[in-house]
Amino acid sequence: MFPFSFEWAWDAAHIVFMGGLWYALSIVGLGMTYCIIKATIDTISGKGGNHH
Amino acid sequence: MKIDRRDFLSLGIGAAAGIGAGTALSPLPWKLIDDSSIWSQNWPWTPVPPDGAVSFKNSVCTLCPGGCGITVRKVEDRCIKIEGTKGNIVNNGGICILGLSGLQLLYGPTRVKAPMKKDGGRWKEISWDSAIDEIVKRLKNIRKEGKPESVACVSGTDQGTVAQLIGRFLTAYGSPNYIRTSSIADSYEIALKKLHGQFSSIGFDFENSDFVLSFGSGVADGWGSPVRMFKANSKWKDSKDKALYQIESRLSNTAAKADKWIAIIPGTEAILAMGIANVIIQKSLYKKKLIEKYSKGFNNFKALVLKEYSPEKVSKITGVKKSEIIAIAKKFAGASRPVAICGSGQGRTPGSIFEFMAVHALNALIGSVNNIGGVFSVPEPDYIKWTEAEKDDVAAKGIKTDRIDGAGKKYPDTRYLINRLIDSINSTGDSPVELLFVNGANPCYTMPDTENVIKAFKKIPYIVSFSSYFDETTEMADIILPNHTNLERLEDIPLAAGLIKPVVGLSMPVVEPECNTRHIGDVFIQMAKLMDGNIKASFPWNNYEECLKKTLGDKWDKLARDGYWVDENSRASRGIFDFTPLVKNNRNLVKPEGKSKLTLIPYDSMRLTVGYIGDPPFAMKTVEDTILKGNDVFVEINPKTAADYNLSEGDKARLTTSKGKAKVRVHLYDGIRPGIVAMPRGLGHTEFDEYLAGKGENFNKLIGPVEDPVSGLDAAWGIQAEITKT
Amino acid sequence: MDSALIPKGVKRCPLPVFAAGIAVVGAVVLWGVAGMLLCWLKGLNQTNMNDSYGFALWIWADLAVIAVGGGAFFTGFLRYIINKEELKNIVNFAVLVGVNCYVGALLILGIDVGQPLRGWFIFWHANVHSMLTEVAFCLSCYLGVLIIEYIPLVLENRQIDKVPFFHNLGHNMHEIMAVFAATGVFLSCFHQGSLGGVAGVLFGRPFSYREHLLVWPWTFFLFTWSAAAFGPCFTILCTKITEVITGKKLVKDNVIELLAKISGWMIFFYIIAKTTDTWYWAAHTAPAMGFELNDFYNNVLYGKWILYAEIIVGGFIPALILITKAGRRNPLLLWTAVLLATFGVCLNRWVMVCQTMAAPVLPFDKWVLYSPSWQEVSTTILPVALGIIVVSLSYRYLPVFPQEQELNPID
Amino acid sequence: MKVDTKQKKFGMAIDLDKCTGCGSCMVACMSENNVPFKKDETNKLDSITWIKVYKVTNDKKYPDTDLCYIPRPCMHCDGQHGHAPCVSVCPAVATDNDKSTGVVSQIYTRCFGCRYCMAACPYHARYFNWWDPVWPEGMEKYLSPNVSPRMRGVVEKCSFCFHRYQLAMDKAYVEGRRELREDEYQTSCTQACPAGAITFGDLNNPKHTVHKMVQPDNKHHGKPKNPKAFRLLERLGTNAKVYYLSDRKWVRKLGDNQTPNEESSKKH
Repeated sequence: MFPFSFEWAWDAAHIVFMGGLWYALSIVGLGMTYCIIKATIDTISGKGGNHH
Repeated sequence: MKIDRRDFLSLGIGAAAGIGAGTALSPLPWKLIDDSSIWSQNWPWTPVPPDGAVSFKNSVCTLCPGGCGITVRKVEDRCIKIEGTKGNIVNNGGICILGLSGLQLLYGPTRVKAPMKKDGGRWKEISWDSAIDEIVKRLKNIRKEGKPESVACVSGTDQGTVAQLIGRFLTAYGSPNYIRTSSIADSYEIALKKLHGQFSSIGFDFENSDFVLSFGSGVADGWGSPVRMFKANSKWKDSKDKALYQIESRLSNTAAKADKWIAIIPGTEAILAMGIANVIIQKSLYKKKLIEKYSKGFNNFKALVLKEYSPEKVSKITGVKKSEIIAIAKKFAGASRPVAICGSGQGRTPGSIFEFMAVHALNALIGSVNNIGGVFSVPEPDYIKWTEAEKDDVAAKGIKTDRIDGAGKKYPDTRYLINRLIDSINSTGDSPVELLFVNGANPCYTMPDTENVIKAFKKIPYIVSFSSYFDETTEMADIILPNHTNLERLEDIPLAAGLIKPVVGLSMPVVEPECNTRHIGDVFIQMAKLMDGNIKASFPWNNYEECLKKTLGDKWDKLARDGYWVDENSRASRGIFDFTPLVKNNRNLVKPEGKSKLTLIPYDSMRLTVGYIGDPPFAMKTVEDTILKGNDVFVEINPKTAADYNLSEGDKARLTTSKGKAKVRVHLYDGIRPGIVAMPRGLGHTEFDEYLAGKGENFNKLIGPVEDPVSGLDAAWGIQAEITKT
Repeated sequence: MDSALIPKGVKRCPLPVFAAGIAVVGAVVLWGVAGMLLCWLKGLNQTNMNDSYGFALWIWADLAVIAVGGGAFFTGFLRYIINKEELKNIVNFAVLVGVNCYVGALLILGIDVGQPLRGWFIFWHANVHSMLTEVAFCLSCYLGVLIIEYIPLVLENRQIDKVPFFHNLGHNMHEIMAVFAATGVFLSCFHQGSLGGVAGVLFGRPFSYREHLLVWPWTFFLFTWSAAAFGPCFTILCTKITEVITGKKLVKDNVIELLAKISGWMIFFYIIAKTTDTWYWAAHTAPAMGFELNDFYNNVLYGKWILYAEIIVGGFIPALILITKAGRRNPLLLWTAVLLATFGVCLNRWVMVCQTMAAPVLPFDKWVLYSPSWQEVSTTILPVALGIIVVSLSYRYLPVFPQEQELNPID
Repeated sequence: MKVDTKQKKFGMAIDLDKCTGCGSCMVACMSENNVPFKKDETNKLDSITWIKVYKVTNDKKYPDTDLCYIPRPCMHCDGQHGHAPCVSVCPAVATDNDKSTGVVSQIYTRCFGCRYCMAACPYHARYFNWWDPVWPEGMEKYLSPNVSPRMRGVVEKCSFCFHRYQLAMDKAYVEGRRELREDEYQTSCTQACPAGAITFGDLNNPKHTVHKMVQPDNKHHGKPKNPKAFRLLERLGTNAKVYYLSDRKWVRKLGDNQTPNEESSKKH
């Protein structure tokens, strides 16, 4: 999974497979991070909620 | 500040999320995950074998009469593995399944761990001193009563110093009743005695044979010395000019290895042998000069064979085609170093002497007796040269009484008749045997009509077992003096299984005794010393080791070094071959008991031990699921016969003979003559461990002894049976 | 009692009735948990699996739930990528069903492996050549995506939505849902495909082995396709079941019909591809390995009927019903079609797992049949029961069906 | 000192005409490799036997029936590109086809028991530990320290007694050698076989008996050039390193599947 695992090899298979995986994970991770940060900013700036 | 439900909810969720995230980001989960992989390989119930210095110890395997050299690999004081000794005269590196499983016997749960005494039906541990005291007291009493002949011994062998020590003890004590369990060795001995006029064992020069005509001998199923036979068989396979013909009603492993399988009607092998002799004589294919010079009674034999055994007649009786009989005869006579052998399966039960003589006559006709590639009469190894045991009056009188088993009387050439022992105990009110020693034998499992055998053993007032394992006979005993196992003891092992020279192997202790056991040789020397007078005087040795070393003399060094010693000076006895006994006993066949339509025969397999030791767990693991499934044993039956009885594969059925019945399952097998039911030997133990006991049925329960008219030995090869679907 | 949590404008049964229902299903869950604990504590000897059946009921269940759970990614794909606006009315439910399917699959995998404590080795020591590695990675990542897709729905709960942060978070997640959905589709394509590859790469098993395109055997594509095709049918089936249980119409017919039509055509083309694949395999792939079609179907249980059942009964028939307007509009036929379709795809997964194990390969091998132990059955039902509970809770407290209010006005 | 870097390819040739089905190989393997046993081993579908002896018949009626035993260790497949069917599927790299020896290994502590490799192996050479191994009290004394006892829930299989290779190599290194003699590395079953039916050695070494016996054609994935030699399921492309020899045609034919069409077209 990581380049420091001993079965890791810098071959096409690892690069493509793990590349795809880390790519997808990054998108999901960054997407969620974005949502959470934006939601925090929105909340601080007083947006949202139905009590105002 | 008022906390409403909404705040509470968000606080709760927030706290939970915080704790969750905090834990997830801490090293804790990583540590736990990492630990999990370590835990899962260190469960305390998975043993971790300790490492240490490796050593190898040589010995001779005594688990069967084969006498293979074994090399035990050790780590520190633990035996790790048993391997065949490279360069050994018998097995040269190869080893059989039982020998390989030896460590499971050594370290197994079936060991008798200390001297035991039966107390109210239960075994109780006692000390060696009190055990031996008790026996000696009894021995003294019996002797005082003037019935020394009522002490007997049943043993798996009568050769070697241990057997001789026991024999010597009995002689000095005053009993002639040393009884060896029977096998084809008896049949061959008697046949050779009759035909050659001399007492000797049989030896086969298989390594040099180019044609082997086997009358049911399982050369690839454990006959003879199994590993040696496998090696010989492979040798025959290596050469296109060598061949093995197997005459047997079932496609055994041997028949499958053979170049030709002749599916004969069981029990008619002798007739076929005579038929082959007919063709050989008719076509003048025999060695005329040899016969003229070294035989007598040939003309009578010739006349008999020509008159009664024409291929047509023989074909009718044996079910073998006439053309086939002629072809076999031609092949046999045409080979340059042919040999004919007999003794069915592993040869654990004696056969018809008429058959043994007929088959041996084939060897004589073709010049294969005492000739390269043929059969040899081998004298017993002659190295135990003790002075005769001293006899006092009691002993001198006792030793002259008739043997309880009647051997040597009605059948002068028969030395031991264990089947008659059972009868003579059961046929009288009080057992003629007061005290019985049992060593290296398990008659309560291995003898036919087991129920009857057990009945007899129950009548014997006092039984001393020397078994290292809890076997069926030991369970019948009153006291157990457990011997060291084969890996723990020193013993000379004369090899009886068909070598052409007398060979003695040396079983060496490869490991310190695992349990509180004692060498049987030491026990007898000790008992002798506790007895008075002549018995004590007959045993001048301090212990068994001293006895053995003194007995072996200058052979000791060679034995200790190589593990075996070959008596190169021994010469095959070159007597005249006398056809007369054969003619005299013409058609003295052994017929199966009963009147049913089917014939039940046993079969032997390397994977199921049939001797006095039960199958160890490893060997049991290799038993096929068409032989044993759960606790059910399968009998083999031809699909055609099965159809007659409305049986299909796997059906449960009841097998009934005049001796008993057994629950079995049915395995349809094309490789068996129609009308025959074949059942494996070696199952149906009631003792030993949970890996063996209670699995399958004991064939011996279903068959009874049938006396061979020539030798008096039990030579039953099968029994009529009925099978019904249940 | 719990009225504050129930979405506005909809009616729910009284809490005790609901609780009673949950209790019944909860009993089944307990049965499943018992089986699960036995397997974990005593080991897999609790199952009827053996050395010939290393893959059995559980792996089938995994493949089947992932296949029928494919409705989530494909509906998501149609809704967020192709922008089939109508499907917003069912996508929530599709995602909910999907979450359950995937959680169930992972749970079963957690029981199925012999050393669950080392389960993480599949990630840590990943062998990138193994289809199972691909499955594990994509499956767990996609489950993450599904949860992300499900979270906004949870945040719409009346009480949670009142919290500004959660409201904003839900809103923001909705905004970029297409990104997540696209990632989900990407991951789904691969894990559905690799599940197909699991059997397709087995060149020691001529029954399931298929020729490759690039690094993937044909089953890779067939599995992805069949999940996309049959998944929506299962979504419809679940919707219909929910409607029966709640006694309410929850999704408008046009939505169902649209999904049914798309699913129908997908199945139609899939089943043609599957037929072609079967023919090619029977005529070329298997004979090259020494087998003819009959060798794979000469067993009492595994006869040719299974092939017809899969392709015709579970393939062509539902496809033809769904692609015809009259068919998908007729409630009885629609029910028949979605049931047959679900059956068809499950049978396909069964065949690819269990028949692969059962069929002899060595010339002297025999067919090996197997029936699961109760521990296997209970642990297989466990995620279904859990799923029912999760769906029930979601339905009760979340606005799963946007059209419910409109279709079931409260006076 | 000359260092031979040539790759080894350890393999086996089993003479089926010599094999008597005695079962020594199975027990030699069990005792060498600490294979556990249970009270009932008659269900062969959960009975661990790294080398298993199959019994096959020619399916002919009495008295033309013939039978043959086929000992089946792990075939240590090379596949078409160095991938054994089982090796490429293992998700956790718990099994490996060692390039320098050709031995397909199994790392018990790495295996997490998914059994995908078992599904992949057409020879049923892989076995799962459905139970914790339990030895009767005292019997664990004979366990060898060279092979670790397995825990439940992992897959195990024949390793060509690889620990013997390692021990032999250790010894050779100490003695300043980098190459083993043919007899220095032999599997336990080969050593024990009383019929001498098993030959083990380096298939890449023309001096080794096993090479001479089967004459592997490395240009064609090791296909034997000896017409009497064959491999099980040759056509699947598993490229096994275990070869069989028999003079009997029906036995050789039983080594692989043929469709009825091929058989009839061969006849004409």
